[in-house]
Amino acid sequence: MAVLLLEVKDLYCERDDKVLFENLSFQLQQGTVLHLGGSNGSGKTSLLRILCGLYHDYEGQIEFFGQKIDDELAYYHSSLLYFGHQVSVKLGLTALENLTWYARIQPQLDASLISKALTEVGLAGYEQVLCQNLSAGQRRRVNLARLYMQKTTDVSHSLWILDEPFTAIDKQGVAALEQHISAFSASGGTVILTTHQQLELNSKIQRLNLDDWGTK
Amino acid sequence: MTPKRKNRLMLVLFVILGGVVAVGLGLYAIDKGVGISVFYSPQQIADGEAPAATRIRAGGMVQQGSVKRDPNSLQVEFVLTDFKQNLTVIYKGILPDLFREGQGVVAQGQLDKQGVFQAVEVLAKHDEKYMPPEVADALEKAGVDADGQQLENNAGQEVSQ
Amino acid sequence: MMRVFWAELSRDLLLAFRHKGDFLNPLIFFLMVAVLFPLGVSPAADFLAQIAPGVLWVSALLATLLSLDNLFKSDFDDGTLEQLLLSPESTYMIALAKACAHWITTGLPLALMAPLLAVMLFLPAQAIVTLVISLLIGTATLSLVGAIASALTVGLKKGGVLISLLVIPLYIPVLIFGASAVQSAVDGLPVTAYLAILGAMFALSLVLAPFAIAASLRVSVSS
Amino acid sequence: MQFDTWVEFVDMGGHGLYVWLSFAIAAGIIIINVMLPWINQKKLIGSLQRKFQREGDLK
Amino acid sequence: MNMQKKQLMPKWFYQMASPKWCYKITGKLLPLFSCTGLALLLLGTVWALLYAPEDYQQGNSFRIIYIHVPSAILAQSIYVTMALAGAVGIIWKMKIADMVAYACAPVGASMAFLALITGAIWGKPTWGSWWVWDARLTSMLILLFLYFGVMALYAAMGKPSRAARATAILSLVGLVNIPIIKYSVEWWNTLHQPATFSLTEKPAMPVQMWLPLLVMVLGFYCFFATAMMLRLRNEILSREKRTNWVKELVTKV
Repeated sequence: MAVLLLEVKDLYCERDDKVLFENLSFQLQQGTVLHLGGSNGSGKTSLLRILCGLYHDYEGQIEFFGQKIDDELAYYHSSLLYFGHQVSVKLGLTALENLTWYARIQPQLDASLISKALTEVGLAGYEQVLCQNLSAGQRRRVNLARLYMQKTTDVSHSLWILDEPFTAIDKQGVAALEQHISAFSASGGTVILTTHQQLELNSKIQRLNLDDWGTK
Repeated sequence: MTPKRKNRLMLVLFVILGGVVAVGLGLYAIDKGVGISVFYSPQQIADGEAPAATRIRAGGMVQQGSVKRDPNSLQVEFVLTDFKQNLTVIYKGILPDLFREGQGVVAQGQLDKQGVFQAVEVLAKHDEKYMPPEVADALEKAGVDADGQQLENNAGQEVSQ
Repeated sequence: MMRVFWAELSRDLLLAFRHKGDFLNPLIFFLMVAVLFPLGVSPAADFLAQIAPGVLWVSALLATLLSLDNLFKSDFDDGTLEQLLLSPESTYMIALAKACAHWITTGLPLALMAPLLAVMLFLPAQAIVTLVISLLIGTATLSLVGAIASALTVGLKKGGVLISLLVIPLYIPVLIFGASAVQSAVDGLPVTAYLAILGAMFALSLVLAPFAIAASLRVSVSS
Repeated sequence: MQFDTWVEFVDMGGHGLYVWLSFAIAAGIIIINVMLPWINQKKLIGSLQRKFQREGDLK
Repeated sequence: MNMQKKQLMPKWFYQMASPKWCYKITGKLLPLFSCTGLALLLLGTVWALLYAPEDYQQGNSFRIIYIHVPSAILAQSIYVTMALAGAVGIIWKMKIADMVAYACAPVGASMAFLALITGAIWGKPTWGSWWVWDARLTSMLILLFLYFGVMALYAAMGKPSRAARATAILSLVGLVNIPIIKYSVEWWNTLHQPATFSLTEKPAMPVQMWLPLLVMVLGFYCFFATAMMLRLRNEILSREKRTNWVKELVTKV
């Protein structure tokens, strides 16, 4: 059952003359949640961006289903959803327009699920509101709605990379999101996330603390 | 064919198409002789091709024996020729060292009503040939220039005959 | 492949439509720079007619230059640029769509407004059609080439001045042929050769620039 | 030898200023281009030596 | 601490070996190029100033050609070198190629500047003007601007690996643009004579004139190699300062 999804070998990265991590290797099986820990500046965001193929200043290898991610980048990206620090929604567009655009540039998202997704993140009725008129938490929810638009056909190949997904989200929102992540991993999806909150998931959780891998 | 391969093929075709269009248009432009009229020859000026009352550039050879210097001022008058037509040029100022009779020059200025070219700048156009003076003298005596061609003054004489 | 192109193009156009300042500012700038010449140099009609081709082209070039800074900045700041690069779709098409949107919001209005300024600068009437055509083709090249510089500097704090430094040397051929075309039209000489060269430069930048834009965006996002 | 006297050589047939200026600027640029990295190398090695010494002391 | 850890990793060691090898090999080549360069430049200068005949039209101001032409040739070939090194750096992810491209830029810019300034000095007595908006002068000026752009971008980027990729893209775009610039300005305005040296044609000057020119061109190339390698070595040292071999090398001196 346990199929190897992502394998990281001998990763090395330094920033501003400081070694963030070296000799970092780990494997990630389908259906697991990797909780990435570490103090501020330990390189969590850098690692996530490296894993997305956005940041290239590293040495070592990252393989997705046994293939180097840079060799099959388009395939890898069609399985990946990344949730970064920034709001990643256009303030000049409505929630609906933002998500429609996302569905068109990221084909792993299903445009027919937009209204359902907006309801799930508690934004029902806000479809036609420009994002600049939404609160910071609501803007993040618009972005999080992408997680509810994942096409269900290929969940076992999907990887979510979430950088502090719970920031600016209220308690109920966090609980709902945790539940969604659990459901996703239960159906075979794989998640890598960072958070300073206590994770309450019913999934297989793997932990990695980056403080153990760099120079102090 | 997988969609990915198809996309890649489309992209390659698109790039090739763009390249072909660019080359085609470039060749067309060269065929049309773009940019040849960087200066007007006396012939073109005599034919009225050069616009009047705007600043233009006229280029040609300084005719042998045509340079008249005003003894009281810096004014110089000379005849610019392309061995078909002549153009009188008047210029006030210091001429470059390379300015001499039989030498190619480009003058910038305006045609006046009498058809005289009032130059504001005279530039000597020098060619890519360099040689020691003795060699040049020897060649001149033999009546050929560095390429072994007949010297211009001979050609000029032909025209004046 | 075309789907992502239209998605990106329509989004950028919608945003520009909602943020009218983004595309009105270069237009107003174009108008104002062109007005500076009669005021600063000489209002004499024959003199202005003489310099009009160059003045109009230089002003259009500067207006385009001014608008380049914003091309990728807002996408970079709000994180949608990295989401674009995470799209499995072709980055080439995305880059092309961005440059295309930039041209529609700056180059196209500039070219359409140029006849008005041409009249103000006493450009002979026979040159106006050539002016518009040369600006239409030329500004498209400017958008494509400028997008490269904009993509290279998008992650930098002081990108604005740097863009001009990077892009002006690359803009010179377009300026030379564009202004020469208009000048030829003024002098009553044939202009097709100049327009063909502008077209050749456009075709070349249309197919090659998106590669450079895409590569530059990857470099800029990887910080 | 093209010049008979020293003065003639310096004067260069009236073009002395131009010729000598060109050659002087060329010499200047060449020397700067070689000397600057050379000096930088000395500085760099010096600073690296100090750095390694500090690290060695720390050990 | 860090160092010892790295030694345990053979992969690191081999990747570092390339800059190390390069540092060693340039160390051996440097004296060769610098001595040859110096000798050629001195020989060429003496020859150019004392023995080369004057020109029948321009007299002695012609001697400026011995600086002007080599620097103009060099300015262009350094640009090509820089762009190609950048391309190699991008495609094969070679650190050394990135550093070569970085080391080229200032030398190339100073050569373009030298070609321009000697052109201006030469233009005064021959054309009668310090500066004319002539095709070749203008395209050389644009080349200088391209160099400035590359250097400014490098300075603004900060992190070397990122800066290397960004400047490589820019210099490649500039490389495509160079022929376009050249033809555009050539069609636009023309006063300068055609190229003095070309590979296919017999030079349009007698042997006693072009031989010293050839010596000067070779001397300038050697100078470029010297200056570039000096810069390259500095760059290697400062980027590899955390490796063992640099530590050994520096502490041994």
